[in-house]
Parts: sequence; structure tokens; C-alpha cells
Amino acid sequence: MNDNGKPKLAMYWCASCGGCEISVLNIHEHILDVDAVFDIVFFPCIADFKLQDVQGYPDGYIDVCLFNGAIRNSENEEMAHLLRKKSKILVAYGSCSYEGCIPALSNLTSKEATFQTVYIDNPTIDNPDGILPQTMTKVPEGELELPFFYNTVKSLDQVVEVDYYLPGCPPEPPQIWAVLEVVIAALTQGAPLPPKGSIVGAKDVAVCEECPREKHEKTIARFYRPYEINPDPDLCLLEQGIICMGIATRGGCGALCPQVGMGCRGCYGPLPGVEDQGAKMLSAIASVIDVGDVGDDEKLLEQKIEEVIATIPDPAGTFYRFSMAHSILQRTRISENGKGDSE
Amino acid sequence: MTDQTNFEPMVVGFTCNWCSYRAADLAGMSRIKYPPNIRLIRLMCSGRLDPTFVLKAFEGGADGVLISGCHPGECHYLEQNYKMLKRFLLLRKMLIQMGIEPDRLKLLWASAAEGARFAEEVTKMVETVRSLGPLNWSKVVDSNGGHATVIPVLAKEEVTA
Amino acid sequence: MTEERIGVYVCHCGTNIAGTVDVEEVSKWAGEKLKKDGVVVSRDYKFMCSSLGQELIQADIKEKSLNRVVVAACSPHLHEKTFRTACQKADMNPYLCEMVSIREQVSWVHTDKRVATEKAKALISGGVLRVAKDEPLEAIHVPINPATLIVGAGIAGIQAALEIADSGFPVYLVERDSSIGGHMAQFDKTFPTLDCAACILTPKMVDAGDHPNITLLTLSEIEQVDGYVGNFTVTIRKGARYVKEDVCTGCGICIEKCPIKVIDTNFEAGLGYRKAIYRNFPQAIPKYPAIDTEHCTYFLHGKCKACQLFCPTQPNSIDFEQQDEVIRIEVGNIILATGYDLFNSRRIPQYGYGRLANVFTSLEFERMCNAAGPTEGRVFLRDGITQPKTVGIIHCVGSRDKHYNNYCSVICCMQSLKFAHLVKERTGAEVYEFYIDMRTAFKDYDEFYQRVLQEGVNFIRGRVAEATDAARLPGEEGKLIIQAEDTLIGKQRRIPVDMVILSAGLEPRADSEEVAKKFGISCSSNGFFIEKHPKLDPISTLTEGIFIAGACQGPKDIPASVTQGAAAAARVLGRIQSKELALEPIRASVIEERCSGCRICNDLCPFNAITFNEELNVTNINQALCQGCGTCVAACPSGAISGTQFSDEQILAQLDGILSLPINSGKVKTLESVPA
Amino acid sequence: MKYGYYPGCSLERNAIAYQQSTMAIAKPLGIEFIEVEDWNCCGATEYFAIDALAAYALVGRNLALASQQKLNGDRNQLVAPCSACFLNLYKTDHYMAEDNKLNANVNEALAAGGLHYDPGTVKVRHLLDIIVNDIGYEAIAERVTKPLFNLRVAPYYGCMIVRPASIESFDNPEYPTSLDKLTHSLGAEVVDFPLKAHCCGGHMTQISENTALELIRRLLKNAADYDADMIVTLCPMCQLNLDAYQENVNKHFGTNFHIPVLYFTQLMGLAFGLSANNLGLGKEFINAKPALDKISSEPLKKQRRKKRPPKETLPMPTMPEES
Amino acid sequence: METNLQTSRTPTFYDEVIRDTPGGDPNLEMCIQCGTCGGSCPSGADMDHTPRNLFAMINAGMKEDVLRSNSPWYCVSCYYCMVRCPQEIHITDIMYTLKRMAIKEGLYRESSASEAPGFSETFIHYVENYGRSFELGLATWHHLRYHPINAIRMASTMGLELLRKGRMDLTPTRIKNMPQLKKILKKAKAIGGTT
Repeated sequence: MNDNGKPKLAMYWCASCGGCEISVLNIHEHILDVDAVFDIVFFPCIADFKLQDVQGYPDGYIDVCLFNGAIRNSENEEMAHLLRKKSKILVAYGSCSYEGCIPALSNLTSKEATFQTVYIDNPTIDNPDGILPQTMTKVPEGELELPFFYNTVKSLDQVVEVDYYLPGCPPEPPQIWAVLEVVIAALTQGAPLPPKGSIVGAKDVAVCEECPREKHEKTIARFYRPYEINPDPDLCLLEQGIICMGIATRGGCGALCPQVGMGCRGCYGPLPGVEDQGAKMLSAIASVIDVGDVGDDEKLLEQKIEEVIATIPDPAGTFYRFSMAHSILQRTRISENGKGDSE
Repeated sequence: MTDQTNFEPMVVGFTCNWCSYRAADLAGMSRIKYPPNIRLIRLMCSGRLDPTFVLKAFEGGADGVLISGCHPGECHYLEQNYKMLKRFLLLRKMLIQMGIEPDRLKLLWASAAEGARFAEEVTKMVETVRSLGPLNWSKVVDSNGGHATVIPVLAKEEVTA
Repeated sequence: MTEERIGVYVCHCGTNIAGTVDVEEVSKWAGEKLKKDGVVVSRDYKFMCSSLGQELIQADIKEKSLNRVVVAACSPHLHEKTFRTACQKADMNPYLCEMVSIREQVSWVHTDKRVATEKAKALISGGVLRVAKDEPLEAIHVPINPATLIVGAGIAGIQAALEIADSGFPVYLVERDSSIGGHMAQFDKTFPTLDCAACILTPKMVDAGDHPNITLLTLSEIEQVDGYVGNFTVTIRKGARYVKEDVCTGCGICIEKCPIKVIDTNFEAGLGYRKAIYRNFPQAIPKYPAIDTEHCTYFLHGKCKACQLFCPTQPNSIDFEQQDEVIRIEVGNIILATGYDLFNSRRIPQYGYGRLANVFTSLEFERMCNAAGPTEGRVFLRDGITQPKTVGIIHCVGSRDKHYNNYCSVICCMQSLKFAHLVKERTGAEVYEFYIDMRTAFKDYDEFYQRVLQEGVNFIRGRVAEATDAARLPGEEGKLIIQAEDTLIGKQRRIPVDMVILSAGLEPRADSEEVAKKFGISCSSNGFFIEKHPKLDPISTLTEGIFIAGACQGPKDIPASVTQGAAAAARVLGRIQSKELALEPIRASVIEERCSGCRICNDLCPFNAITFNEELNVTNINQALCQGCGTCVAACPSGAISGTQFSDEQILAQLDGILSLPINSGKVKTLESVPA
Repeated sequence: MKYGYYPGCSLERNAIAYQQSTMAIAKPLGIEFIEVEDWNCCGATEYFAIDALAAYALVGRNLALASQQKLNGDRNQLVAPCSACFLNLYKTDHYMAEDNKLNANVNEALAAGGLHYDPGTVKVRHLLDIIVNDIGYEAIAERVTKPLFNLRVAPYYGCMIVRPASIESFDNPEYPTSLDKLTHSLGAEVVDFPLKAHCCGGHMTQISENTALELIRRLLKNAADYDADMIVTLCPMCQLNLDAYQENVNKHFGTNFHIPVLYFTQLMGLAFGLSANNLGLGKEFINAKPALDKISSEPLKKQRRKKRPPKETLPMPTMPEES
Repeated sequence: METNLQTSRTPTFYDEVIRDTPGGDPNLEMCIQCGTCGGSCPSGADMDHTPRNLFAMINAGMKEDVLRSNSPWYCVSCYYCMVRCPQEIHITDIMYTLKRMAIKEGLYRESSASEAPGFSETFIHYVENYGRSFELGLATWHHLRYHPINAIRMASTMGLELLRKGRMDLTPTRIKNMPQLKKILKKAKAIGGTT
């Protein structure tokens, strides 16, 4: 089947928004190089291949598979296994497949609550019979098996082995191209590939290094949500009380968000050696909370700290916005009554 | 609650080298008994406590985590216990969001002289955690609503690139 | 990287451990089940800490090429050093040896042998996984600057200064007051020998004032302390005296001519007066007077200058333009001897101090007895002319009381006995001592008690309920009545007296917390500075290079203060002579290529070990200043700070280990019942 | 300002003058008292000697009613003018908070009557406390129209208003000064009364009269020694003992005391220019009129020449007073 | 918690006193025998044992002697001992406990204050039946019982004067919801004990 001798490229989406596909196209004229080098064999967004086509490929037929999106349901997982089998290099492309990203925020609640919100309570929903996703449906031709919706959203590497990770929500075009260049060089000239399991297309230093804002010794007396404050254009956002995850997030993006006055959301994930981005972020900013000099009165101290903490309304959602599935705890625990404890 | 009757809670304690670890020493020297459900890890200071450790403990099977440090104003490193206190309070808020009852994470100020109190507080904590029942975090994550998480056909086939 | 070869050693500690933990089983288990984690040998032994036990480990290190050792025995606070030294002698890096406490944390606190054995296994598993992550380390060596700073020139500080200076090393002796001598200079006689305080203190003060190796800085306060053991930089503010020390001869004419007289609340304890230009007493060291700007007419209203006018020196010694001076000095060690404050007796209204004229504090009475004091040593009532016929002395004022100070102030019993003797000697009055317990421990003290008993002083065992002028019965009119239970007869008694002396307790200096913070040491809950160890190291603090002596560490009398001053000096001299000091290598360091320059950690270090390099946009940690608490390690959001001996890897490995065995892995259903 | 009000049995009858004068001064001070509906006796010092739990439950009923009736909204402050009532209410609330078992038992008893009380929900305060701390000395001085110049008053607190100290007190338990300052703000001359917080004998008049008479004598003698024209107090028991038993004291000890004993609220009323009839004056055993007649419209010229003490006199202590 | 630090203080009387004193730990074991309580007591002169002495006796297990003592009955609840006690012992509350125990054991009759409980009992009789105290009835009944002559004196002088000045009622006042109060008190007594 190696008809034209070109390396085979696939890109597939699972629980994701589609932004990753757009980001690949966002490499502008380099897309022509991609087309020149690769033979696209599966890319539902831009080319009409069917599942049967992929199933028909021999194992390892695909040289590079860019897999984006998290594992939300049984179909996602099935596709992950299939593409793993058919690919030589499987890349977790983008934050969703790398660490869960926005879809994994639903790990902060239960499957039932998610259904309730999405299919019943949502103001734009018209579902008078209250029908929820099923695993079976009857059609005139007979019964169809439908994907099963999981309780917990997972990252790609929690269901199959992953060769490389390309973080970002979505990954930044220059980084994408840089990674593709390495892969092309490897495939065409036999250049060495980075060690398996590497995170590619990102730096090993935090976003702050790329951020031009002026930084000082940090003490934070309270936090502001972005709409509550008009930040100084030159000063570190965190020092102004805006939660900026830049300190705990891999750089490589060029600090785009902080540069335009929006705190880093943390989409490039934790730094090397850090297992849990949220825990580290929590530790760092809690350490610099400033409650003034209240002496050693325990109660007063606690009260003052609680006042500052109250200005962070949703710590879990904030600190794990992108990394929930990959965090140590992965999800919230559903108490006996079946409801999530998260607000 | 399922296996409540046989349930023996596992509590991990992070102690400060200068105060609470010595309080544990003192409890020992005074032969004061407390439940064997606690296992201690020594840090130089409660300020060393990275929230990651707490999450790791819960994930690894602990039903409760005890963090102990010097009383306010008595930190061996002057004020680092305050930094721990700040992390503790924010962490507790986040753990509530993660469905972990606040009583599973306890903060205890204990000086090196408070051996008896240390034992007493450990006893109380073990009993509190016992009444909360097992946390069993591995089950929390595994549960996928009764549906097998791995597609049987594909799972068997080992994949190599 | 070489493979880990770990030896596990389980101590019986006689029956201390073996009585509750099945040590043979634990040792066997570790040898088998922890093989996968690198354990190559596991042994148990009666007493691991004995020389035979140590040799056992050393032999294994040699013969079985061990490169890691775990000793499961008592608390590391007891024997970590022992086993590390043993390992070092066998050419293993000492920091690759870990202790697991299965005595204090297992056998001594649990009773069910099976569960205790399982817990011991779990803790050892933690130790084994942790030791595998240990890294070889070297102790940190720092040079010692031979100069010493001593803060506080009371008897403890003076003693320490002289010891060091006499050995040939430079000393900076800093005193807040205008002259040295501290509380002792205010006293008349000292117990139990009744030596005159001035006679024994003055020579020492003169020595300290003249010593070529002592730089005396009076009216001076410490502003800032930077640096670390061996290399402190101290900023001192030397207050303006308004008298030129290089010209003044100390003749005292200015004092005589000064028209302003004010109550001396400091040296005279409020019982006497001094001038606006003053020195505490004629033999004060230094001899130069100082101007009190709060009361000096010139400073208040711009005129007078009588002192300047009458000053006989050429050039004139008075300098109204003098300014505070900020001095920076470099020292290797610091001794704090900042003394105590007297308990404020007004806090106990029922003793009437401040309301009833003839109630005096102990310090007032000391000044009254002092021949150089306001009454020239005569014992008078507040009117300054009447001798008392009956005197009541109340012990434990503000001490041994949960409402004020819970501790015993140590000196009050002996001081009160001394007062009784002095009252008898000078007035022949009837004396009543009201005490809870008579505490006359130490050499010759109880003999003094005997002597005062012999002198006919009345002792009433009972804490005084109140001292009042409300007469109830005939014979009480015009007197102060002391009401107490005489606990030895079980009856309430009312003793009318002319004078009441309150033996007020000793308190930490009002600013002790502040001072402690400046020097990076801590105060105990009662406010006195905390020593490193209450018995074995009462003069060191937990901050390297900072020592404490005298009453700043806790109430104590003159002999004890002198002893501590000398002991602190000896410790400092030892340091100076060894020229350098080895410190535990528990330190944090920045992995520069990981540091993004976010500066989260920059404000977290109370020892100022963390600095920011603007040029490279990275943070640095000064290894000598770092005390190893690890707060910055935990806070660094980039994982760019690592901490030796307590790294994330070590801690998480230990956590894995201790969680590897459940609490009730055996079959027995319930644990020992532990009543709540 | 609105407060819940617990008058207590004494103010209904024996201390009717206290009740009348309290109500009279409340108006000009802008205080509104709302009485607890169907309150019962606090048990005084007697019930606790017989059955502690019943005693706490008895007091608990009052607290439960006050808490239920939300007399002054969320503040739920309950004012008691009688020191014994004040102490019992305050102590019960405090001990219930300290002692879980007591709390549970009291509530079990209350439940039998359909009531419940959570300690801490009612803040119990003495009348004097709210007058000096909520109204303040300055505001009181502003309302004075007929200052009590030339009247020498010994302020007498008794025991229970400032004790025990394990309960947070609004004034020093040994040497309180709030009533001194209040009396001073009315224009009166205040005696620094050494026995101001000593015991009046309490119920000893009933159990061991001689003991009580001696305690009363001490107070009267001390007030007389200090040339007080009258004693002012804030507790019905203190007033009764010092006033009604004064003749008994004179008989028993052969003394001749004639020191009227009034409530501080009565003096406040007089200084505010209120009519004596509305203040319950005349209900005292020792007629206060001769003493009140001493009040002059102008402050007497200070006769005390600022005598300079002889030069040998030693200065008085300069240690600062406790704040 | 099991601890071998426990002292071997055996007398159970000591534990009873602590147990029956509500309001948190009365700190009785902390007594250092300083005598501040005995020195402060306004009626100390009339007591056969000072409070300090009683505490030593309690510690020695001298139950009968303690409960026979007149001291608790001379306690005027002035709380001076309690505020001054350097060890923060709840002395006044302990005195109440001793009174209750003395009544229970009937030993008060042997003390020199044998009539004191009668006064308290008369007092609570009114409280339990009317919800309010009743001074006239109280004084009269109490004195009729113990000092008939006094009662006449009371009625003739002070009582009359109080009546005349409108400071005493002839009949007791009754609260409205007396059944509720009775239920509460009945329940409290049924729960029993002192705490």
C-alpha cells in the first residue's frame, strides 16, 4: 500500500473543540510542505476517510498520527486503541489529549450532573421528554450500539501508550511547525527523534521567562477576577492579584495571554519534574498571600487568610483548568447522594 | 458505607522535625498509647509541605492526612508555619471541591513538649476518619459507571510503534 | 550510576522494641520482600547502637559492598549521628544512612504485636525507598570571623565580654542604657553572702570600659542583623549623647548646674530624681553624662545651655548638634544578654501598688537600701522621713499565677529574705514574710534562710489575698493591712504593717519578640528566648552563631547569669579558635536553567538567603544563609528549587513505602481497643 | 438602641426603685427595653446548691425564651440590671458553651418544655455595661442638667457584676472603675472606695445573720471613714443588705451609721433633672434626702491648696497603669 | 486514651467532686495550697475549714469530714477566690458541688450551718411552684422554721417597712406557662446527676 512512498500522516479528534485542526492549518504556507512530505491517510476534518479504511491499514501503517481530544466515551477509547495499533508515532496533540483540558473539567462533577446540565437544564435545550444519551437505539434496520459515556474524562496516555506530547490549547503554529520539521527530518533524512515520551513544542522553563512584564518580590493581599481590575500594563499580573498560571506553566507559547493583559490559563501544562500543576500553583500563590502583621493570634490569622482565599472562588477549576485528567486526583469524588461536591 | 466494620483508616502524618516529630518522640518516651493507624513522615519544617504530598497520600490510599507544625509564633524557622497554614487553608478549600471531606485533612500545632496532646489529637483524628469511612481513591478514579473501561477486543493486543 | 545495595538493620533495643515488634520477622520480611527495592542484607540485633552493632553494619558495608543503610531503631534525634558516623568510618557517605523510628513511633506507643509489626514493616519500606533516593553530601564549611558582638552589658554580658577579650579577641559590647552594669548596678547587697553589689561589679565594669579588645557602645541599639554564622554584618544605631566623649573628663559640673530635675524611672526605679543631663550614678561607666532631650530646656524651648556654659573643658564637651550614628560591624558570633524587665505590680490591683503610698516594689526597695540611692540607704516610708515599725514582704508577685506569669521567678525568695535582713538591720522593725513555698536551692542559700529565721523574722505560709488601707478592727487604723490565710494553721489573718514590699517577678523584656525576630531566634510562649536544649545546651539557640546568656533565657540570679555569660564565651572562643564550622548540608538550591525568574520565592526566606539576579533573571540561594526549612522548595511552581536530604523524590518515595502495607493486613478482625 | 430586658424577681418588688429609675433614664438616653415574655426566676444563689442541672435548666429557659423572641433582632443582647441574675444568665450561657455534657443535658430538659437554646446566641450584659460602654460617659455628661456637685459618693459594685474572671468581664474584677467614672460624669465627687468590690453578705442575712452584719459593717465603716455622703450601687441584694440592715448593724455593733444607699440609675435620673417621684426615691430605709440636700448648683471651690509635698518625700510609683 | 502517666490518686470522692462540677474542668488537681482562697474569703473567719484546707481533705479522701464542714454553707458566692486563684480553680462552683453532696448524704445536719439548706429549699419551693421567688414568704417560712422569734421581729420591723414602702408583695406572682417550667425542671431532675 506504500503507493507513493511518502510518510503517512493522520489526524484525529476525540473530545475536543476542533481548534487543534485549525491550528494545524494555521501554520500557513508550511501546510504545503506538509502536503509535499506526507501522504494524508486519515483526517476526518479535511479529508473523507472512513473507519473501515483505517481498519484496513496494516498495523503501523501510519507514520505519524496527531491525536487530539480527550477520552470521554467508549468510542473515543476504541479509536485511540485503533490508531495506536495503526501508527508508528502517536502524538498526543493539544492539551485535551495531553492532560484532559476543558472537557476534563467535567471530572469536577458526576456524569449524571453533566447530563442534567447539558441535556435538561441548559436554557437553550428543547428536550421535553428528558431524553438522555443511550447506549442502544432502535432504528428501522434494527438495534444500534451507541458509545458509552464515561464517568471520568481521561487523557490519551491513560488509555494507550503515547510517543510524544505537543501541549497547548491549541498548540502555537511556530511550535507545531518546529515539531513537524523534526519529524520530517527524521522520516526523510534519518535524523534522530527525541526520546520517547518527550514533550515537544514547548520549553522547559515557565511562561514568566518569556513574559516581558516587570516582576518583583511577590506578596498578594487579595485576588481579582479579570473583570474586576484594570491591570497596569507593565507589571506582573500576579503581583496585581490577577491569577496568572504562568509561574507554573511551561513556556513556549511566547507568553501571549499575559502580554495582552490576560492571566495565563496554564494550557501548556506543568513544568518538567512537576507532577501536579494545580498543586504547585496552589502552593506557590498560597505561600505569598499577604495578610499584614496580625501577630500570632491563630484565629485572627486564619480569618485573614480565609478572607484572601475567598477571592479565589474556584481553586480546582482555576488551577486544573487544563490538567484535571492528568492531575494526581484526576476527578472529584461523588458522595453517597450521587451529587458532586463541587460548586 | 460498605466495609465499615473491618475498616481501619490509614492516616499519613507530616511532621516538623523540631516540634511535632519531637512531640511524637515524647509520646513514645512517655509510653502514651495511640492508634497504630498513623504513619509519620518527617520534614524539616511544615513549610516544606508541598500540597502535592497530600494529594499523593490520598491518591496512594491514605484515608486522612495530618499536617503538624510549630505553634504560631514558635516556628523554628520563624514564620514558615504561617506559609503552611496558608497552603493548608487553600488546599482544604480545593479538596472540598474534589469531594474530600475537610475532616480528612487536619492541621495540628504541636510543640515538642506536647507529647500527650499529640497522642490525643492523633487518636481523635483516627476516630474522625474512621467515622468518615474509607476514601479508597483508586476506586474513585476507576469507576466508570459499571461499563468496562477498555474495549475487550482491542485491549488484548499489545501495541508497539 | 551504581546500583543501590541497601542494608537493613532492625534493632531489638533489648525488649524495648522486641517486646512489641516481632523484629526477627521484620528483618526476614525486609530481606525477602524488599529485595526488589535493592535490599541485599537485612539483620536484627539486640542493640544496634552498641559498638558491636555498629561493627556489624561496618562489616556489611565492606563485605557486601553496601552503598545505602537503613537502621530501624529509635528516633533519629537520638542516634542518627551515631549511625552516620559509623557508616562514614566504613567509607560510606554518611548521608546515605537513614533511620526509621520503630521505638518511639511503634513499640512504645502501640500494644498489639501483630499490628505493630506490620507498621514497623511499612515504615521500614518507606525508609528503604527513601534511602535509594538519598544523595551523597558533604558538610558545609564556613569560616568564622574572630570578632564577637555582645548585646546587653549587664553582669552576664560583661562577664562574657571579659572572657573573650581576655583571650585576645575583639568584642563589641552594645548597651541600650547610658551606662553599663544592668540591674546589678542598681542593687545594694547580693544574696546570700551580702556582698556589696557595687564592690564586686565596679571592677568588672571598669575592666570592660578600659579593655583594649572591647569596643563599648552605650545608648546603642541593634538595627539590623545580616549574614550568618561566622559572617554576621550588624547595623547599630548609636544614640546621640550630646556630650563629646573624646573631650569630656566626667567631672560632673554640668550635672550639678543643670536646673531641671526629673523623676528617674530607669535607674532609680522611679524612687528618686536625676537631672536632664545625667549619668546613672557617680561611678558609671562610661563616665560621660548624657542629655535627656525629652526634658532638657534647651531641646524643649531653645534656651538654657547651662551645661555648656559651665563645662570646664577646652573645647567644650557639650554638643547640642550631635546626631545618632549608624555603625556597621562584622562579627562571627553573637551573644544576647539582654536581661529582664520587672513585673508591673499595678497589674495586681489588690496589692495597692500605685494607690497606696507605702507599697513598694522590690526594685524601689533595692534603690532605697543602696547607699548611693535616694535615701542614702535608709529605710523610710514614702514620706521620706518615717522609719517603718512593721514591714510585710509579699512573695510571688506576678509569678506562679496563670493570670500573669505562670513560672517561678527564681530569685524572689532569696531576694525577699535579703530584704527581711536589711529591714531588720537598718530599722529593727518587725518583718512578716508571706510566701507560698520557700525556694532556697543552691549553695549557701538555705543557710541564709536559717540566718534570717534566727533574726526573728515572722514567716507566714500563705499567698497574700490583698493589701488594703480599709481598717476593719481597732489597731488597723492608719496602717496597711495584709490579709492572707496562714495555711499552717488554716486561719485567715490580718497583719497591720507600715510598709509593704512586693517581690515582683522577672519578665522577658517588653521587646523580646522583636529582638528575637531581628536575630532570627525564637521566644518560648512565656517570652524568654528559647535555648537549643533546656539541659544539654542552654546557651545556644537554634540559629547557628547566636548564643544567649543571663535572664533573657529565663529568670536567674547573679551566679547563674555569670556562669552562662562565661559558658557562652567559652563556646564562642571554641568557634573562633577552630576558625571554621561544619554545618549540616540540608540546603535548598536553585536549578538555574529551570528558573523562570517569576520571583515567587523571593519573599519567603526569613533568613534572607534568597536573592534575585536581575541580570540573569534567575533566583539564587546563599548556601551559608539557608537553614534548610524547604519552604521555597515547596513553593516553587516550576520545580526549580531542590532541597537536599528532603527532596520531593525522597519524600514521595518514603510516602510510597509507608502506604505499601495496609493497617490491618493480617486476619485479626479488630485492633487493640484504644479508648478515646 | 433596643435591648432585650430581664428584670428579675427583685426588680418587681424589693428593688422597684431600681426598676422605676432604669425605665426613667432609658428614655432620655434613647434606650428601648423589651422584656422577655414570661421569664422566670434565675435561681439566685440557692438553686445551684440543691440541684445543679435543674438550676441551669431554670436559667436556660430564660435564655431559650430570649433567643426565641429575638428581642432586639440579630444582636440578641439581653440586659439584666440585677447582678445575680446577670451572673447566672451569663454563666449558664458560658458554661453551656464550655461543657458539652451540660449543654446536652440542659437542652434535653428544655426539650421537655418544647424549648432549645444554643449557647452564644444571646449576649448577656449588665445594665451598667451597656450604659457606660454603649452610651458612653460623654453622652451621659451631655444629658446632665442638674450636676450632683458637692455630693460625695462611694461607688459600690459588689461581687457578681465583675466576676468570676473566667468569664470575660467588662471591668476589672478586682478594682473596677466604670461606676466611678459614671458617677464622676454626673458631677458628683467620687470616693476611691477600697471595698468597692467586696461582699455585701448576700443571703447570709438569712442563714447566719451575724456573719452578714459583720460584712455589712465593714462596708459602712469604710464608706464612713472616707466621708462618703452616700453609697451608690447596682445590685438589689447589695442595696437591700446595706440599706435595710443598717439599723440592725447599728444595734448589733453599737454604731451609728446613716449612709443612704441608692441605685446609680436614681442618681442619673436626678442629674438628668427627672422628677424624684419617677425615680423611686423615698423607698430606701435610710432616707437619702439629707445627703441629696448637700448638692449645690456650683462646684465648690477646691479647698485643697496644691500643697507641695516636703522635699524629702519620695515620688509615687510611675509604672504605667494597665490598660 | 490509655496512659501510664495517670497518678495513683485513689479516692473516688475526689473524682466525684470533679465530675459533679459543671462548666468545664474545675482544675481541682492544680491546687498548690497557696491559701489565696482562704485569705480572700469574706466569711473565712466563720468557716471551720478554709477552701484550701477542704481541697487538701478532698485529695485525702476525707469525704465525711468535708461534707460535714460548714464552709460551703458560709460561701457567699462572691467569687473573690475564683478570680484570684493563681491556678484558676473553679472554687465557687466546687463549693456548690459540696453543698449538693452534703445534702444528698445528709451530712450537712452535722455541720454548724445545719439550717442553710433549708433556706435554699424554701427558696426553690417558690420558684418551682410559681416560677418567681417570693421574698415575704421566703423570709417568713425560713424564720418560722428556724428562728421563730426572729420571724416575729422580721415581720414586725423590716417586713412591715418593706411592705409599707411597696417593696414586698403579700402574695407571690406566678408565671404564665408554669406547666412548661415544671416539665423542664422535672426532666432536669430525671436526668439527674448534677451535670
